[in-house]
Amino acid sequence: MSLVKRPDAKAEWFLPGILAGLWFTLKKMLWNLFNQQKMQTLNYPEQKYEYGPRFKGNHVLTVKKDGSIRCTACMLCATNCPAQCIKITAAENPDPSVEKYPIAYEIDVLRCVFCGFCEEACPVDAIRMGPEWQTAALNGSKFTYDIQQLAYRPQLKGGVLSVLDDQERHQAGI
Amino acid sequence: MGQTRLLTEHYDKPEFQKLDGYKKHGGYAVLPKALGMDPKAITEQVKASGLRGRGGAGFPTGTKWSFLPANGEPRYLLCNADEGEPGTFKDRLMMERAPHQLIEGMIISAFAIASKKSYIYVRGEYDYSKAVLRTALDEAYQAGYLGKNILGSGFDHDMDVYSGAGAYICGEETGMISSLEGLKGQPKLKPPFPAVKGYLRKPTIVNNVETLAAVKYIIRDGGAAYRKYGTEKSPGTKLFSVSGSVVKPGNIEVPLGMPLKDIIFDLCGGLKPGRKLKAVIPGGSSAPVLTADEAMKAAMDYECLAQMGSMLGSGAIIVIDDSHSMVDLLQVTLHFYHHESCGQCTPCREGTGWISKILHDIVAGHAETKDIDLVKKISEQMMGKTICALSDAAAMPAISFVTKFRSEFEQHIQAAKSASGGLHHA
Amino acid sequence: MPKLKINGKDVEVPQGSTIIQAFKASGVEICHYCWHPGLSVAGVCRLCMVQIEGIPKLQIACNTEVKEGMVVNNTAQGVQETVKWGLDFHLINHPLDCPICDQAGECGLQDQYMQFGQYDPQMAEHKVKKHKVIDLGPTVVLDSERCILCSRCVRFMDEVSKTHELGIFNRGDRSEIGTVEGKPLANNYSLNTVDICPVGALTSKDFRFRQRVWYLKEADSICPGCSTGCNVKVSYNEEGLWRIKPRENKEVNGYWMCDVGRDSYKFVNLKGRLLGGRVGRRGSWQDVDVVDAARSAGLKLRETVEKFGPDSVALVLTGQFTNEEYKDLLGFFVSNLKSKNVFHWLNNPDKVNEFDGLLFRGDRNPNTKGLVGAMIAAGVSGKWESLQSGLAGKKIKLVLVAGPENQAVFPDLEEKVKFLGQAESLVWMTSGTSTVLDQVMAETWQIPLKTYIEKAGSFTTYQGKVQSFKLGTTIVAQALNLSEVAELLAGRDLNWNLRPGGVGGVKVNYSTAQRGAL
Amino acid sequence: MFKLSKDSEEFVKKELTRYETTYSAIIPALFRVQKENGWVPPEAVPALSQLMKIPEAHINEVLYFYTMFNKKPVGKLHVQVCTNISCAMNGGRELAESLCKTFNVKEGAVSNDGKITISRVECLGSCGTAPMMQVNDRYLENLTPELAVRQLKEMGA
Repeated sequence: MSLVKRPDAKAEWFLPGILAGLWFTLKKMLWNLFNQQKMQTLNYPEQKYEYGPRFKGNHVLTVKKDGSIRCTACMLCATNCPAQCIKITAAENPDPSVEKYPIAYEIDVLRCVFCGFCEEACPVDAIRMGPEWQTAALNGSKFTYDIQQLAYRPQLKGGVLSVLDDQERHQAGI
Repeated sequence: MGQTRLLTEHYDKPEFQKLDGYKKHGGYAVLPKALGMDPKAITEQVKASGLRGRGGAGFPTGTKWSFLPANGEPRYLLCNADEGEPGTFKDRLMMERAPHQLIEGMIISAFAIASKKSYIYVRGEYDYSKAVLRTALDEAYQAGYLGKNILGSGFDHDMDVYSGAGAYICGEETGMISSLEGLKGQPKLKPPFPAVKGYLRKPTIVNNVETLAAVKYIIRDGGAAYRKYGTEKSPGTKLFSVSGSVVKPGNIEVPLGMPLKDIIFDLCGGLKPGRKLKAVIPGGSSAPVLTADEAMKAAMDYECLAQMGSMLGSGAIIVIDDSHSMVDLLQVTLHFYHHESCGQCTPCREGTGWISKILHDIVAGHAETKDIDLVKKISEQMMGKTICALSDAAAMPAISFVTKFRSEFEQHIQAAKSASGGLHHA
Repeated sequence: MPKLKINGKDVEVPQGSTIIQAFKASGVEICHYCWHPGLSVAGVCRLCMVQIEGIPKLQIACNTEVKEGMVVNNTAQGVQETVKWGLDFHLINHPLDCPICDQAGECGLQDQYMQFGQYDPQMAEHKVKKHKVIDLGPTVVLDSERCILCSRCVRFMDEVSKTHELGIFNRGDRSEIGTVEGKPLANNYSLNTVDICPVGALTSKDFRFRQRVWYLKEADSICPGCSTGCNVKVSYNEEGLWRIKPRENKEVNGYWMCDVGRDSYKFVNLKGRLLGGRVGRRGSWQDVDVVDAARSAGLKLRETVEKFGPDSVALVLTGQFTNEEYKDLLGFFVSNLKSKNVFHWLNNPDKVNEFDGLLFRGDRNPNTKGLVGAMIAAGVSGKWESLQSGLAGKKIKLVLVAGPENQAVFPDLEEKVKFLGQAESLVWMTSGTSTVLDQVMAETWQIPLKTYIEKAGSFTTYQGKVQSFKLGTTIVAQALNLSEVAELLAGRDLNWNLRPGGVGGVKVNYSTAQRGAL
Repeated sequence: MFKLSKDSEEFVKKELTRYETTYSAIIPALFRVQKENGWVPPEAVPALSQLMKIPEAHINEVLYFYTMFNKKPVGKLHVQVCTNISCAMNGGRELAESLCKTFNVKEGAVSNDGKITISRVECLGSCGTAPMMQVNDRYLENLTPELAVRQLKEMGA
């Protein structure tokens, strides 16, 4: 649609169109007022949609029983990530039974395509796609999630416990 | 039927341990004769006698000696007295009762292979044997049977006792050589064989105590005379160490080819009262087990036992009666091999441990019937895959126990399962 | 030269070869761990089993000598079954910690399992527990559980480095590699054990956990650490170099290299590199484009020669550059400028002839021999004293210096910078930044140079063997090599098509797409 | 710091020349250390290495390979009960258990008074006289638990 006005175009009456539009809106409003249960839309943000349990939302890094991060920094998620949005820096853990852990784990959610390959690649149940899907932020830098955000954000209430416990596995002789 | 005492003729006389007593009973009488012979003729006599190694493998001794390369390198004679095969205790007897008999046999053998230095490698636990041998060596040196120019023949020979320190694997000849060289007693890769490159990479002959002691009698009476004992292919007499559930356990000397049933029921007084024969291990714990039926038919010589799928081994007869659980005994045996694996070759190092763990589980009732097959499969894969025969030694009893007594293993597993309500996980 | 048949393929090998060597020569795959061409035969992994016609039992290929007319195969069902089980035996007590194991991606167990194993594991019992994360010394960390006891490292210590620090203690499946307290694994060849370890039992402290190997690319090169000229492989990614490993060359380094040489990737990385041209003197430095810097230096150089004659300029060279660069720079300096003032800056004259008996030499320059040869070929042989007197007498106005690439091996750097800074003008070509250089009072052009991995060329080893190498990767896009500098100094233009990044390209080349474009 | 006695040092030096290779002296030297100390402390390895001019790792390999060297302190009476096949059939394991109970000591550990250590070992080559045990360097054969206890008590346990 061109915004340039054609010099030869006649002046038009818009009023009937406006009124038709207002009538349509009024009709829907009235219908919605009396048929609230059948409404097609949600009153976001007061109302929120409930997704299924398998919804792949924001990433969660799980924690061990002692609250430390479960991730072993194997970088399989980063290797598997099609969007290349995961960046991990590994380091030697002072606890020799842990050995390797991430000192930095960053996900650039703006690049993330929420495919879930990372959670599939993870050999130790360290990363999961959680149910959260509201990722709005006011500042671009807030879209790079770090360990603090991924594992210990307030919504997680102290962290999600990993199902794979190294100590238990060692005791079981694995 | 009694014993045929050739080597052990004077073993009941305490004075035989000392030089004077030994000489009284014909000791060191063969040595001058041997030193007067051509060394080659001695080897020929030994070959003619058909003497086979008494340590376990049963390799013809004379043939082994003739493998030595004629390259003028110093040669070593090593006496394998690292008697570790469970069930075997004949060498200890020979060293403690008749050290000079061994020394004389060794001097003759050393002369035959032109060796100037020999060692008796005694297992570390045999403190008394070592002490007796050391005294005997001193006596022999003083009497001029050892050292420079022995009995004026121009032949020099030195002999020493070396003590092991507790490792079954040092009974394997290359393991023993490693140990003597001051290394871990891990067997060496073959080829080259010890006869070509052995102790310190020099030609080396390793023989068992009993083999070397027998050489004396072969030279005394001639090879043909020695052949009078035993069977055609397994000539001579052999010491058998009988242990387990017999009334009179102990060492006996009989000609090879003697029926096993005679040994158990005549010479060793049969089974303990009220017990029934269940199985016999005829050649040390590494030999495949014989069932009672097989045992009644077996003759104790190399060929017959090989035919029955077992072996004469070191001649340790372990008699098992019906009060013992084969599952339990196999577990004990495999625990031993797991403990003694030197850790060099992977199949043996890991396989012995694996089988041992499975058997522990079976005994403890944490196993399933398929684990019996697994034991067999692992064992089969351990056979003949390693540097030395320890892995075979562990695999052979495992295979024979689980095949010949499979129903007992199954019953054990079932019983354990039902006792625990089937709640155990494998 | 006995001939044999391997899997139906005719192979001829030298007398005395073993079957495994014949396999390697013929390119037929064979599974093995403990055998290493540079070490004695241990024969303990029992995986290189082959079937030889006429021999009923399977034999290990590493300890069986080839005989004329042998027919060997490793494809028979019995062999494959044995190899599968052999791998199972290796793996039953091996921990499943590939996610945190540094070897993952280049692990013998992983590779050979995929190639020869692929069985269903039947081990349901507890694994043997051993020690983990054992500090063996300043460079190496041991994980006993991962160790498959192939004894390569122990044999290396006994046979190659002859330092005997390692041993296998205990026996059976309780065996563990280890050092004795008070004698750590601390020698100049310790990291070779990490290379030869077929699993992740021995890991290098320097490289441990820093990268996953599948992110790294490899490039062949020559170690610039000393005049031995070990053949190496450099692992790099878009962030820079991560490690150096030896590459087989029987005539030069065999299969090994020293730990000092392994550090020669550090000065290549961005930190500490000179990223562009700098012109000025103490207190007043200006960043300029490298080409402009070189051009203006060239102007000054030619101007000086015109004004004061060819003897007023001097060229100081270190043994750190390639033969081709020496030829081009000397060609320009001696033929074009007609100057004979060429001097050899020897960084450690008293240690030059030292040798540790294995690989490491006291001459810490890769190409001293090449430099000396190039100077002879150009007919120059400047005595250091004449440079001294020339500088003191102000006869030499401008000094052109091809400074050290690896500054760490130049203990006299500070002293020499001060000494050469006496001249009126200084053209300092170097790859690294230097605080000493920033303090000179002479009018100075700092021109960034490429390091050995960023260029192609050749080094001449102490033996006189010329070894050429190719470009591996580019770290600093602005850097030039001496040939390019010579062109610019002579006032000519460069053929920019040959340069990755182009003239106005990004200062630092992060993009892998342009890597190795030359 | 571990130090060998003068006598032992002399002994080791003599052993070094006794065999064709100095390495052969490792086992005798370690036995000597064990005789002096009751066990072989880890510090003995560097000391021996210095004396014998053999790399520490090689001595340590030998020390850890053989079972007769005690790598941990043992009691005055080191009781080793054979539990291999023939002895197991004749009650070797039960013997070990009952001894542990009688002397109130865990297998392989030193009793509180330092007098006794009881451990299970593999075949000692005395299968015809099973069950048996070795106390220091003496063989005690044809045992019953009661007999074993009595003999050990006589020996000062």
